Amino acid sequence: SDVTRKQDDALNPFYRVVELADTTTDPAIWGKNFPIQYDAYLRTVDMVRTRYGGSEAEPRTPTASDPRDTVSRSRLDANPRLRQMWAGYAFAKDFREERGHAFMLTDQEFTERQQVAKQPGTCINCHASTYAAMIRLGNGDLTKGFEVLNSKPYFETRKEVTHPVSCVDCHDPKTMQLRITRPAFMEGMRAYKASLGVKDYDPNRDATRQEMRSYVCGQCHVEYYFKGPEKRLTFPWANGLAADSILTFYQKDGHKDWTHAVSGAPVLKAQHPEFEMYNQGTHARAAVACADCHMPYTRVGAMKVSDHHVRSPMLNINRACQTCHKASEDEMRARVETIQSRTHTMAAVAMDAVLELTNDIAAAVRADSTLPAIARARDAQRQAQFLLDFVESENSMGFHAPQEAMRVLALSIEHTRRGQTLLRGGPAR
Amino acid sequence: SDVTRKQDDALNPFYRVVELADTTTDPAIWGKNFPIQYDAYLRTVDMVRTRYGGSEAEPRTPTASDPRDTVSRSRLDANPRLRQMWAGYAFAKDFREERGHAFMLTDQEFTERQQVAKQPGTCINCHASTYAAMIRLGNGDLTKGFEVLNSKPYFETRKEVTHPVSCVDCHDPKTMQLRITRPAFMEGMRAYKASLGVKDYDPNRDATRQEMRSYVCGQCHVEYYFKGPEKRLTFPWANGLAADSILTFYQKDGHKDWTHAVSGAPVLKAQHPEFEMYNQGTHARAAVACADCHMPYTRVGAMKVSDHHVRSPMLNINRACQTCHKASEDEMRARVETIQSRTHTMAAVAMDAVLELTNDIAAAVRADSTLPAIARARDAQRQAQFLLDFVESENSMGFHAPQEAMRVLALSIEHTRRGQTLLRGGPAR
Amino acid sequence: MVSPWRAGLGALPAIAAVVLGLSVGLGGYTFFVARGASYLRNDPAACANCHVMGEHLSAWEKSSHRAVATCNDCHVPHDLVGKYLTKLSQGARHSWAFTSGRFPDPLRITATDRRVVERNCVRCHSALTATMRSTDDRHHPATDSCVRCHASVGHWVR
Ligand code: HEC
Ligand code: HEC
Ligand code: HEC
Ligand code: HEC
Ligand code: HEC
Ligand code: HEC
Ligand code: HEC
Ligand code: HEC
Ligand code: HEC
Ligand code: HEC
Ligand code: HEC
Ligand code: HEC
Ligand code: HEC
Ligand code: HEC
Ligand SMILES: [Ca+2]
Ligand SMILES: [Ca+2]
Repeated sequence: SDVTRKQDDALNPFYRVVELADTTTDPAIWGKNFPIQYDAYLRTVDMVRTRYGGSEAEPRTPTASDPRDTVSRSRLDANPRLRQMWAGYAFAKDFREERGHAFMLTDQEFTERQQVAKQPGTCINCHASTYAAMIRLGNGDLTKGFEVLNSKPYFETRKEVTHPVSCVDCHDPKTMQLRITRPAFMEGMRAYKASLGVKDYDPNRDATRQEMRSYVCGQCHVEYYFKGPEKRLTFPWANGLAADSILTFYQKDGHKDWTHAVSGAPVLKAQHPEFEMYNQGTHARAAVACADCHMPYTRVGAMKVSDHHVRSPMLNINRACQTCHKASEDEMRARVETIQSRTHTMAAVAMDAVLELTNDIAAAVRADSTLPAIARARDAQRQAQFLLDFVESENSMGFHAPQEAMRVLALSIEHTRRGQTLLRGGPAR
Repeated sequence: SDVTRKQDDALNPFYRVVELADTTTDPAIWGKNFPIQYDAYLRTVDMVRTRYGGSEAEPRTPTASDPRDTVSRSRLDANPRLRQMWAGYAFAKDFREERGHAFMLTDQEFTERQQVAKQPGTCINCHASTYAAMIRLGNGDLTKGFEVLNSKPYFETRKEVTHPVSCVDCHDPKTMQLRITRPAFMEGMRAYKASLGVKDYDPNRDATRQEMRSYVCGQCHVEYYFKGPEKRLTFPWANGLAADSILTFYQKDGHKDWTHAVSGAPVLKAQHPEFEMYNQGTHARAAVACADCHMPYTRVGAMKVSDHHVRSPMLNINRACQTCHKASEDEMRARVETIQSRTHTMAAVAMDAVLELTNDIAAAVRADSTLPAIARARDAQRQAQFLLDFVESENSMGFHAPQEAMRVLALSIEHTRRGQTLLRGGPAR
Repeated sequence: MVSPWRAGLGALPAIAAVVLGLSVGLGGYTFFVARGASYLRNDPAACANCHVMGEHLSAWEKSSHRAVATCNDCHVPHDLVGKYLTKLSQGARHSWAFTSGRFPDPLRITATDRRVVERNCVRCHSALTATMRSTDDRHHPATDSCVRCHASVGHWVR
């Protein structure tokens, strides 16, 4: 900080037009003070495909029950085996490629997953600007507001919020410094750091600026579950952030997301563990942050600003990668796609395998449902499937931690193997 | 003084004392012209451990049949399951951690593998300074000399050579430029490049200097087999350099190294595929060469010379890595060991798995040796075992291509899974 | 922020070393042979008097800053006192290292000197980077270092 801070006496590059309160939610108001950031923020409506990311607009005719005029590509249609893997769960009904932040609220509200299951208010934590709502509902107490949010049904909570994630969720309006506004992240990090021997960790107090450039994203781009009848949003990090550490947590805890419709296994759904996977990679070791790649500095006139058009770095290789990497744009893209296509191919292998096991269990149940091996085989499926899903639902297709993603797939296949041999007993018949 | 000497040094890097012929083999003679390189070359007798590499001296009492007073650690004792994986093959008798170039000739001559099998002269290609011998035996024709070398029994060929790999094997004595002296590499690269559509490739004519800085190593640090009754040293690269491309080659070719003593499978032994694995990694993509890390430039006076003390870069992190990587030595070591320990752990999982399959096949044979699934299960073992061995015998413990090594292990487990389910037929008994 | 004065005081022993070196002869000899007086000038060649700096010189000649910043512009503080103190302390340390031959190879910038460099980045690029530096604070001490993204601007030795 002493290096670059306040060399110029009054470091105030922004001309403040309006006064911002701690809970000013409307980004347009912030935009009066910070028009460049606001303009870029609005561009998260853009939809452009990359080989394994970005998003592609599929036009649709708005209906009364779903007013959206575009959606993104269905990933269930792209890979129909996902319907088998998630058989019996809302995800088998509707699951789409994620797109820009501008869509987060509507995409959540109108996903068909809302129709097949009654969702709790907890969902809203990551799909809206909730900071002001929590403060309001908790009468100034953030954690209390969080609990109120979780406790209501989704469509009631929905009425408490208006905007997708907004300036106020990431920034302190006085200093524009980053801040953590999500109790689930604070609690998750506290548990994680405790497992490393660090007591009473508080990111808002203890994190470096560079860490904050990833932590603000880690509030949502993470694996989660709803804990207990209060449906408390919980990040399962008490044993560590790696896929198998999280699996260990769930194995101890016993939590299940649903019962698999084909095999009867008590299975888990992994969801967007970008933060956890990234943390296993070389970039995290080298202290490269999410914002470095997804919000790279951009020159606008005489200012260098963070690109608030959060998107795939493959659409912005020059700024996102080439300050650090001197290779050409094509070469950088080729490096990424090599990593991704290896992950993609192996994930397909692991999926074929676990679906085979799923069907094997179903066949075994049909043959003799009292077979003691069935319970153990179901547990193997639970583990194999969670590990595969951890990679499958992580949105960088392995890029955030190439070796680690492959390791998790190898472990998944190993659990499937174990399940299949368990079910069959010894060889040679 | 130091300063004035350094300024002089810069004027005349090499002072040629003796004239070198194309076939001068004795490195001591070259050492008259290039004392710095020669002194470093002699230091390859040093034995220092790293976490997963280097080597450790085990003292032994020389005997008439084996005059060595040290050997390196037995890898069979370190991991006794290797004896099961290689059951029926000479490797199950003696296999040690490799050490510096100075030992290559004696370690080959006195390995117990020589006692359990009659080895061909082909072995010598990579364990001695053979260039002059080939020219002599071929009457000036290198390829012919190579063929003569391959055709004799090992202990006859042994008499044709005196030194471990020497200056003449890597350098043109007139210009000191690197040169390829091994016909097996020329032929292997020709086949590999042809698979990419490049006709009649000749490394001595077509390679860049930077490529040569890896190619000279790729003459020996590669997977190989002895082709046909002439025992021609052959690199199986006609389908590509990746582990599964090489496996495809062997599957088409039908070559086997031995019949597994426990399962009767027609199995393959993979051996030190450093060059092939390295080629799948980010460093190769970024044109970082073997010599950059294993023979980094070193300041001697005013000169920068290549460190001819070829060894583990973990013993020389500052020079080997920090030209390119600004992280601290401890951090660089930690990055390497993280990658290696993941590989190490997964290789153990894959080994347990394939040994289970091996025993399953044996049990199946005992039960009913006419079972048709047995042949297919043996083929699965062959493939699983080769892929595992490819990572296991690659000497960087995954570092040369972290994601790729893990991918190959995942594929290995997948083949084992297939073999085990094949053998057992459907589930549910 | 470390004041130039505090940085200067830290360098005092080094100044003493130079003075002592000059009088005893060893340091003085190196300083002389290596044309040490030129250390105090602004010419990049002054640094490259020592061949160990040669690589950086030739890399700098190919860099984006060759026409706009010399070695001193980046590596020496630009307030008067800090400037000569740093030059003397670096000069003494480098002379001694050069003579004894004891230094890491490849060279590694020290934490102090890296701070000097980054202050200079900001000195020239103050306006441009004012926005990004506006979110620095004492709570989150590791500032966005320039070098972690722009390591190559002065010279790309790799
Ligand atoms: C070193 C650069 C880098 C860092 C650091 C990084 N990412 Fe990424 N991220 C990428 C790349 C490259 C992709 C693949 C984009 C593609 O396939 O189009 C990606 C993909 C994604 C995607 C899917 C994007 C899409 O277009 O569908 C999300 C979401 C994401 N990252 C979030 C994060 C989060 C959250 C963090 C920090 C915890 C993070 N990333 C850290 C480079 C990075
Ligand atoms: C409040 C929750 C939340 C926060 C905080 C958040 N994200 Fe997201 N992000 C989402 C949701 C939800 C989506 C998916 C929106 C959709 O598909 O409708 C998303 C989508 C994305 C995408 C995909 C864009 C595409 O084109 O596919 C990227 C990349 C991304 N986020 C990166 C980040 C980064 C980097 C940060 C931190 C600087 C961050 N996010 C912070 C919730 C969040
Ligand atoms: C911990 C944060 C978090 C919670 C809680 C959360 N989401 Fe999301 N959601 C995200 C992020 C991040 C993305 C973008 C990445 C992705 O799609 O994988 C996303 C994407 C989505 C999408 C668009 C992609 C798709 O899956 O079709 C929908 C719809 C969605 N969420 C619905 C929900 C619903 C319904 C709930 C509650 C049951 C919920 N979300 C709870 C963070 C969260
Ligand atoms: C998902 C998180 C997120 C949201 C939402 C967000 N920002 Fe930021 N913003 C960041 C990050 C990360 C930085 C870099 C901060 C740092 O390095 O200290 C940043 C930096 C800034 C800065 C400092 C200058 C710069 O560009 O680096 C301003 C001003 C700013 N944001 C304004 C806004 C405004 C206005 C909005 C709403 C329209 C907004 N931000 C929404 C994450 C966010
Ligand atoms: C702020 C600096 C920075 C940015 C931005 C950055 N990288 Fe990196 N990258 C690194 C560092 C540091 C390493 C580790 C190796 C090293 O020290 O050079 C690395 C390693 C890699 C590797 C090696 C494989 C791996 O994951 O371990 C790839 C591939 C890569 N980066 C691609 C990218 C791409 C693509 C982008 C842009 C989306 C990107 N990087 C953005 C600094 C960065
Ligand atoms: C980017 C650096 C780098 C490159 C390039 C590289 N290596 Fe390595 N190599 C390593 C590291 C690091 C290890 C692990 C050493 C250890 O564990 O002590 C290693 C290990 C080895 C080992 C085992 C060494 C021992 O001490 O037991 C051999 C043999 C080897 N490499 C040969 C090669 C060959 C041949 C090439 C080129 C085809 C190559 N390497 C390219 C860094 C590199
Ligand atoms: C003529 C064959 C040959 C060539 C050419 C060759 N090597 Fe080797 N290398 C060997 C053999 C054989 C050994 C093992 C010697 C032993 O264990 O007795 C070895 C061992 C090594 C080791 C292990 C040292 C240790 O401490 O464990 C490294 C590292 C290595 N070589 C790197 C290289 C590099 C880099 C090159 C090219 C610059 C190269 N080699 C060229 C045959 C060769
Ligand atoms: C294509 C080159 C090549 C050929 C042919 C070759 N070697 Fe090697 N050998 C190497 C390299 C490289 C190493 C060091 C790397 C390692 O040990 O994995 C090595 C290591 C060894 C070692 C020391 C480590 C150990 O395995 O105990 C012995 C002994 C050895 N070889 C014996 C032989 C014998 C016997 C033959 C013939 C049957 C042979 N080699 C053929 C390249 C070769
Ligand atoms: C295993 C291969 C190998 C062996 C054996 C070998 N060298 Fe080298 N040598 C290299 C490589 C690689 C370079 C770097 C060449 C380049 O970059 O073009 C090199 C470079 C040199 C150079 C050029 C200056 C320098 O240091 O970069 C000299 C002189 C030299 N070697 C002398 C010798 C002498 C003398 C011997 C025998 C004592 C010898 N070499 C043995 C691989 C080898
Ligand atoms: C001549 C340059 C050079 C040398 C020497 C070098 N590296 Fe690298 N390294 C790179 C480049 C280039 C990348 C790719 C990412 C990038 O562009 O920064 C990389 C990537 C890496 C990565 C990311 C993971 C991967 O393998 O994809 C690690 C870890 C790494 N290097 C470690 C090392 C270590 C350890 C050494 C020394 C034994 C070393 N490197 C020597 C240039 C080098
Ligand atoms: C007397 C010979 C000599 C001269 C003249 C010289 N250097 Fe150095 N320099 C060295 C030596 C030797 C080292 C290694 C010292 C160490 O790392 O301890 C070094 C290291 C450095 C370092 C990295 C270590 C550190 O202190 O941060 C920098 C930066 C540097 N020099 C810059 C310069 C600049 C700028 C100039 C000209 C103003 C210059 N040098 C002139 C010999 C010299
Ligand atoms: C535009 C700014 C700039 C200029 C001009 C510049 N340097 Fe540097 N120099 C740097 C930076 C930044 C670093 C630190 C690099 C790092 O930490 O990765 C550095 C580091 C060094 C080092 C230490 C080696 C290292 O990589 O840590 C030496 C030596 C050095 N510079 C010498 C010189 C010499 C000699 C000149 C003039 C020919 C020069 N520099 C010109 C910015 C500059
Ligand atoms: C003596 C003044 C001076 C110093 C010191 C200086 N720069 Fe610059 N820099 C310039 C000028 C002038 C330009 C030309 C472009 C412009 O008009 O801004 C420039 C251009 C740049 C550019 C754009 C060109 C490129 O290389 O991508 C970057 C980035 C940059 N500087 C970063 C730095 C960093 C980082 C440092 C410190 C390590 C630094 N500069 C030190 C004066 C300086
Ligand atoms: C996280 C990465 C990152 C950090 C940290 C960073 N920069 Fe940059 N910088 C960039 C990127 C990316 C660009 C290119 C912006 C563009 O092309 O629009 C850039 C551009 C620049 C430019 C050139 C603008 C132009 O186009 O003329 C200068 C000068 C510069 N940076 C100076 C600095 C200084 C000084 C610091 C430290 C205070 C710094 N940077 C820190 C990523 C970074
Ligand atoms: Ca997307
Ligand atoms: Ca070794």
